[in-house]
Amino acid sequence: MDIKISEVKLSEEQAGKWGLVIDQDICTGCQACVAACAMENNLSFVGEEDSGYGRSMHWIRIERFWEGEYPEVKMTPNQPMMCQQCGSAPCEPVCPVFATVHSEAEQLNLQVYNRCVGTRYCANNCPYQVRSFNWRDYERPEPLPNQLNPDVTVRRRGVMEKCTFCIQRIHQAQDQAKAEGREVVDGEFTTACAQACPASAIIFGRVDDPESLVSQLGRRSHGVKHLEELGTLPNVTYFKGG
Amino acid sequence: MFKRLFDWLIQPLGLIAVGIAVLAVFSLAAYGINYTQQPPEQPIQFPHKTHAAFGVQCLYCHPGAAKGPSAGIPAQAKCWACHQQIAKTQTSVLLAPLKQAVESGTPIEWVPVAMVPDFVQFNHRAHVAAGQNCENCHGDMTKVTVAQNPQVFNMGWCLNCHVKSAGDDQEKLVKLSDCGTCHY
Amino acid sequence: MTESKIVDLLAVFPDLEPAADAIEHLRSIGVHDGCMNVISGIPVTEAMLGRPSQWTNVPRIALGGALLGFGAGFFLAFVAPYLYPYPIQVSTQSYVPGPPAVVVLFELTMLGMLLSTFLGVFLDSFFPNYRPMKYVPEVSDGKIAILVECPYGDEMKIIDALKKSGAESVRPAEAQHL
Amino acid sequence: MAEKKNHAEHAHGEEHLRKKHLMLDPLPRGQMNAMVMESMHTTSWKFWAVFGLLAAITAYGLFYSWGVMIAEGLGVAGVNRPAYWGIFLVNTVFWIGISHAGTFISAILRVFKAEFRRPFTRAAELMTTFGLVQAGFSIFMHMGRVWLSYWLMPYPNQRMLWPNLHSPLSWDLLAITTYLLSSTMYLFLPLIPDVAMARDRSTGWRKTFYKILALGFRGTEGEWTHLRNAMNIFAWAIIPVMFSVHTIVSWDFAAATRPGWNSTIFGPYFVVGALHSGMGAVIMVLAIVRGTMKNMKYFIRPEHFEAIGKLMLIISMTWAYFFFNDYMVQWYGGDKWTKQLLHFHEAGPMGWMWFVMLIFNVAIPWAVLWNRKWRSTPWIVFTVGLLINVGMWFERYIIIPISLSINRMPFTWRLYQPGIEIPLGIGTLAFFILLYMAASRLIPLIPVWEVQEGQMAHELKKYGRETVVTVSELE
Amino acid sequence: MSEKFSRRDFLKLAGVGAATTAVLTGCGPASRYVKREPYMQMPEYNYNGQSTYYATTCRECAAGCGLIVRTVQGRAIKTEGNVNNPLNLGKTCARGQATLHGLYNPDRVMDPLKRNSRGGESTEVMDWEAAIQVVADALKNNKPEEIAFLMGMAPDHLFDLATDFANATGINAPVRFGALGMFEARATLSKASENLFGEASLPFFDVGGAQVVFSFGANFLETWLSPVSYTRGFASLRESKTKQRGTFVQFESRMSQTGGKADEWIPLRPGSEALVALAIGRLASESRGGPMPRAFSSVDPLEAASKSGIKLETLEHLAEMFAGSNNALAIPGGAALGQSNGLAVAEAVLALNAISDNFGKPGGVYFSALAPNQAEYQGPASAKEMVELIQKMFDGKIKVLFVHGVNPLFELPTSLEFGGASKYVSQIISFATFPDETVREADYVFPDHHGLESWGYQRVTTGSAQPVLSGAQPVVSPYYNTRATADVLIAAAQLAGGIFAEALPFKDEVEFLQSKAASLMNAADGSISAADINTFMAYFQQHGGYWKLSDARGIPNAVDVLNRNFSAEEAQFEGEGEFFFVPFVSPTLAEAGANKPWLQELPDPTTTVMWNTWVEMNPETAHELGIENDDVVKIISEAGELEVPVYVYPAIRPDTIAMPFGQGHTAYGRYAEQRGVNPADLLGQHFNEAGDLAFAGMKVKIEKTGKKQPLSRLESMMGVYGIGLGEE
Repeated sequence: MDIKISEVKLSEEQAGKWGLVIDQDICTGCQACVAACAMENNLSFVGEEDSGYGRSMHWIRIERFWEGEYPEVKMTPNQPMMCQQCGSAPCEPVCPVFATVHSEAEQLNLQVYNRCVGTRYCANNCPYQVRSFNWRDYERPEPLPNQLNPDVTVRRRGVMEKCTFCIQRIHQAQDQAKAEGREVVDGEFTTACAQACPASAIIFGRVDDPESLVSQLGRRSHGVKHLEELGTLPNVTYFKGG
Repeated sequence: MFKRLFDWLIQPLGLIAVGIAVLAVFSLAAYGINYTQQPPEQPIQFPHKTHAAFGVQCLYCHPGAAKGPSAGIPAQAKCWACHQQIAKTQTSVLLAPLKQAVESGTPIEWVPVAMVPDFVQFNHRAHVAAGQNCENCHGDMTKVTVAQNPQVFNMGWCLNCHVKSAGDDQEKLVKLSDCGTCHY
Repeated sequence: MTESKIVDLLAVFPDLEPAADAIEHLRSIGVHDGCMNVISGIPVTEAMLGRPSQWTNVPRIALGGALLGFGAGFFLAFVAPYLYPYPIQVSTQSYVPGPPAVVVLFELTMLGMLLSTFLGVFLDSFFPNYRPMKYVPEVSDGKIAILVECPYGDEMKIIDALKKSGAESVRPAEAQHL
Repeated sequence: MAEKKNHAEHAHGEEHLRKKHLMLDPLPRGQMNAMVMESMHTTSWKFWAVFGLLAAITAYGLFYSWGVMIAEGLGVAGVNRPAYWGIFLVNTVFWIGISHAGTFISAILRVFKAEFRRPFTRAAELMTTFGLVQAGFSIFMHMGRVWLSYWLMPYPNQRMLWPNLHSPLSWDLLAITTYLLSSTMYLFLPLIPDVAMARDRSTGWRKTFYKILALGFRGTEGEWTHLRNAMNIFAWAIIPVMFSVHTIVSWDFAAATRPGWNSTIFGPYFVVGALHSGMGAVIMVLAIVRGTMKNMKYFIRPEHFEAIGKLMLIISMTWAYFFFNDYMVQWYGGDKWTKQLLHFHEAGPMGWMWFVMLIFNVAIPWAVLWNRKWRSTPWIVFTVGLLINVGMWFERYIIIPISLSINRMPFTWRLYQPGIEIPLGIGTLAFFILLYMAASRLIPLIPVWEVQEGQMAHELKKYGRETVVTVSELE
Repeated sequence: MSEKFSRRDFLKLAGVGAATTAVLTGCGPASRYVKREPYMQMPEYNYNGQSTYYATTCRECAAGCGLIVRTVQGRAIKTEGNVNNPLNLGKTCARGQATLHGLYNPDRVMDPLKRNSRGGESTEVMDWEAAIQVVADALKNNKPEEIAFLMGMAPDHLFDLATDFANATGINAPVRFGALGMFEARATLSKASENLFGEASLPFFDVGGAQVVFSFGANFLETWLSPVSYTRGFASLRESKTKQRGTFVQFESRMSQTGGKADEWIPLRPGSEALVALAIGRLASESRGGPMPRAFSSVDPLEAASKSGIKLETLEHLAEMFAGSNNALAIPGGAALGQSNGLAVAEAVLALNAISDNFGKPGGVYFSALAPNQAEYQGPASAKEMVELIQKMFDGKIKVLFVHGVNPLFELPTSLEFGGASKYVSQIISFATFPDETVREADYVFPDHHGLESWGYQRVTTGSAQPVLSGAQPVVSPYYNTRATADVLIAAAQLAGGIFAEALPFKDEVEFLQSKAASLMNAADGSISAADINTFMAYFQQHGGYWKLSDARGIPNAVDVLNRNFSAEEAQFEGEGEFFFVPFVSPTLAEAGANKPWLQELPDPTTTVMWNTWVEMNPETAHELGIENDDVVKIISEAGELEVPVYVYPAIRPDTIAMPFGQGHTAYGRYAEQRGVNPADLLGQHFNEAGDLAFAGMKVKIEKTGKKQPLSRLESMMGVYGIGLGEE
């Protein structure tokens, strides 16, 4: 194939395309996002033993810690943790078969399930520990498979998976917008977690559009990007609040 | 020279080499046969040829192709809408399953031939919108009776066309060749 | 050439010294160095026997293999990333990553070199070769055998020379299955 | 010193002065050949009992368990989040480490003309090849979809996809493949003359077997020249390959953005670690071979153990040096996660392992190997070698699953408990021994021609009052 | 691939080819053929591969959140909140998301069944004609007063149907019960409201509009009343463009998830809530100046401090905070009300609101808007009323019991002896969708559709300013051989004839719904209106219900509140033991979520435990008793005993232990059965003055068992608690 490729060089400051803003002050830790994600993305449930052994398939988890001791004990603000869709992701270069690559079109970290051979190097190298591995073919007895989302591949054993920012919704919105001859409007669609969140603590949108809601929220002064010091260029901004 | 080669070939190592070569040729042949494999058995020997000859448009029976991801197999009610007015339907042996299905209210079990694997998220609409004709992928239906798959829908085949249609447009190429365009 | 009778002898010597003497002797009666071959159970150098240097292609083949390996590495490291009809970006690394390319070049060069060295031995020595050959098994017990295989006029003279130099036995060489 | 006293006592007896490890008491070559042949032919019921047991363990531990794991998924193993890598990778690194000894002994010692190597080069090289086979098994076991492992190989395909050469795992594949092929070839080349010797002394199926393996080698000048040239090239070229393999293995860890892993010293540290465990394994194998196989007491002597023991001591010191280097820099860096990890190594639930590692890898070798008598005693060095191997296995266990337990997301920290890895690991060990046992009865474990060549090259010469060993420049 | 398409000789060859192809293409499309059944008659609004969205109502709890369900080719794929529904404004909780795992649960009741012996496994499949005959016979062959309906808190339309039916025929008025209502202490709230404001209504607390929120035990972010709506309120308490970040203080002995979000968590001694509330009232009034209201005058803050275990300074600081804001709000709820003095607590806390006089003002206390078509607030039965029903059963006054939407054998404490009483009922007919414990004790089960397969409506009792009637419609056709209970009742009534037939003069459920909705058709201020009922019902289904456009919350009449006397009595605790026992509803499972695998897999928000029950214990207590995480302890109350593993929980009083309610099923499908324990088994027959169960009014003993049962946690014990990291 003699097709020319112009080498795309990413600059350090390059903004991503899609991003999340998470307000930990109003996140109540209710797990609605976790359930929504599971339902949208065909996540397997793994049962008591495996889930207690660090094998649960949550693409998003809500972290909380404790500060102080009784009676001055405080629960730290709930911290939903999902793939940060790094601009410079440590998980990508280590995959020997290009199963996790950077999407030039959507500026996301892709996980190509059918290419994955299961070395799990990406998960080791993910500073956020947000990748889940299909340790087994987890059973979904009939008729539970009726619920599976046809837009999302059902993963089998031996494959790594992770949050995709609901890329199927991104594609669907873009496809719809294109069919109608317009651009995707901010807020036209959102990820499953953001859509479910009763407190609206998760907001999804274009971070490269200064007018979008996420950009506006992201410009508030006290936002934090986790482990930014590693140079991962994460696309999720956290507000601890308080 | 030839004798030497021959001598070498009858050595055990030479025989192994011969074996590998034979196996390779055999596999290639098998692959070739498989490539042009027979279509699956269908409940009705549906003649696409005949329908196309009557001027029935693809999108009449498969309207989903212009509207969404799946082109779809028409409901038997759609078949019946025309066929109940055609006298031959009552008598034809080939059409008996249709008649029976409609009368008994059981669905006809078709076997789709043009399939992509589960891990490929294919959308007809985008392809139709981009000006692709049905026959570009599905072959000329005016020539076939039972639908056949003219090519293996593999990734190289998809990509070839994607890259070609992007042409010099870098942005389009990036969009069309992104892993995440089809795999998620 | 065709008129001359082929002398085909296998002489077995108990040690290195007599063998070296025999070679000298043979040479003196006009047997060409190319017509003699020494078979031994341990490597004896040409210098020990006073024989001309043996030509070997192994280093050249190794070099060629190294170049081929380097070429393969170059292809993988520098060409293959541009063969994609589409850009594959990982992290912010460039398509042709520098340090990893060095690793790939090194490994494939070494692989090419070592594979071809190995093959070189096969090519140079015509391995594998299971046809009948002229050989005496005693060489592995420390004997040295000299194989004379040449068009030559006087067979007796050669046998004489070999015997005189201390050959334990001299017999017509016969190819046999090893 | 005792040495001096011996001098005085045996000033006249040449036989007492010879360096035994140079084997300056040559037997007739035919006899040596016969001894080696005999050692190959001799099997007792004990041999077959052990062989059968190991075969059963291999069948269950390696093949059946692996089949189960392929069918069920990696869930039957103990890997989890965050310890995505477990004993499989520990074993991979361990076996690659073992494999380093063969190359070290036969290539480095050959290059440096350390003459005492001759009798046991093959025994060590066999370990290289068989060790790498186990490493290969271990690394393929570890893959989630091993049936797609061919995707790691570069080959033209309709997807127009090549492997990702950015990934240390791709380098691993290249390096391990290169090393496995090279070491197998390097094992094979010097084997040809010995197999030819065996061919001349065998009948029946063995004759056919050796005939095929000997490739028609006679020992002509040309054949020897090509062989020697090739072996020379191999001896030099395989050394950088060996170093590269374990360095690249270490990059699997060092290139990752993880606390405790991201260390520049990992390359040499791993190489030395590999040699450490490799030499330990060599000495164990030699002790067993000497003890169980017929006629081996002639070829493998306490003096050989003594020489290897010295090497082990040096390597142990080097390992300690690198370990301290790594520890010091990580400790001084002060990164909170690294600090947490170092603390976890020592005081965590598996802290005992950290101390055992140091005792086995440093304290015991230092305490034992300085003594010439002790390091000449087979059972002592065998024990030390065993402990070093345990210690080095612990070292890898600490670096992989234990270090993986601690990361930058404390919410996910979790311990690793091995599952089916245990039968699989035992399976690789059994398979290694099984292969070795089979090989010991199929190919000459002693490179007879090399020993004979050495014996020819060495001589005793008297300088003044003393008789010393000299080596002629044969090669 | 092979046997499907050809049996020719070259098959073997092709097999090799297929393997090659599979290798070359990476298991390409050629490797398999499947059969597809197209629609027989495609709905015209549907295209292959495209989603259809239906509005309906969530039935996981009784709050009545609107859902939009995405369906593809007749399969329900995903639930989202209905953006138009004023209650949840497009949001859902985790249970709403997981409702699909109920719909497609492998353990649903698939056919009408007759159980051969109560409690036994063996059943016979019936057909629906026979089933309806059974119901008709039950109606005909018994005196009306011997027939009773026991119903859940949802759906409302069926309750209305049963009520109408009962009123017309003279059978017992249907009793509604739900464990959520019991743990929310709804009866206490409405009773307190009646006592204070003269109206037995359900108060609504405008958390979002407040500046300072004091919650006494109300776990409004989890399961309390309407968690989605209250969470929205909480979000605007914290993040609002128009005002400062509000402060939130939670008073409870065990930190709930709601308490975890509080700025200050005050671990008061259980039972002292009323005292503390009044003390804060007193101190706040002092801080505000002016005459001391009579309500607070008799309280001694010092005594309150010592009895509650809160420092006086803390009380003063809290009082200042409360007094300092014009927008302070106090909420009573949850465990604070489930004590012997629960009513007093509710009254005292409600009285606190009088200090900032927030009644009927933004950020204050309202009466929940009554749903359209609703004349007055109707609460579910309190535990006491359930005891009355159970007594009737014991007395043999009830011959036939119809059960729908509730699982009394699981949800009611064992000590209330529903199980024992049911033996005196000659015929129990359950309409459950899932084979729960009550189904196992029922003679017949005539399964209702799942909520997503059903018609109906649900009145929104609280949470929305506007009156809302959430509408339900089937989003998929019934998966199993189930039938709507309303249809069964209507058909049975017709079959029974006489007054029964007259009482339900409908063709089917839909006609009944139309009759109920008819009055809304042209009502003023409605979100939809139509000229004819069919159009109206179409709109009703399309929009997911009907709601008024204006705020209809009631304003409590609180003139006299501060001049009343309030009891500062502490609660009485029953049982011998050193620990206060606080059961709470699992925020993820609630009372009926245990059969949904993904709800089981959701970590509990506070402990991150999945798939099990635990008991929470203060680290200090655990240390003293020599108990570690995952040690199984025996908890003994006067009513029973349980064995349960310990979760050492840093935010609970040392004299208190807490357990989640939601697990411990003995039936209810493979994901729920034999998993965890049910804390209701420990609860005794004790009630507060309003008749609600004093579920938090027990004291229990703890015994070590020496067993260990590791709890499955999402969190890392090492990373979060430093357990197993080694000594520093």
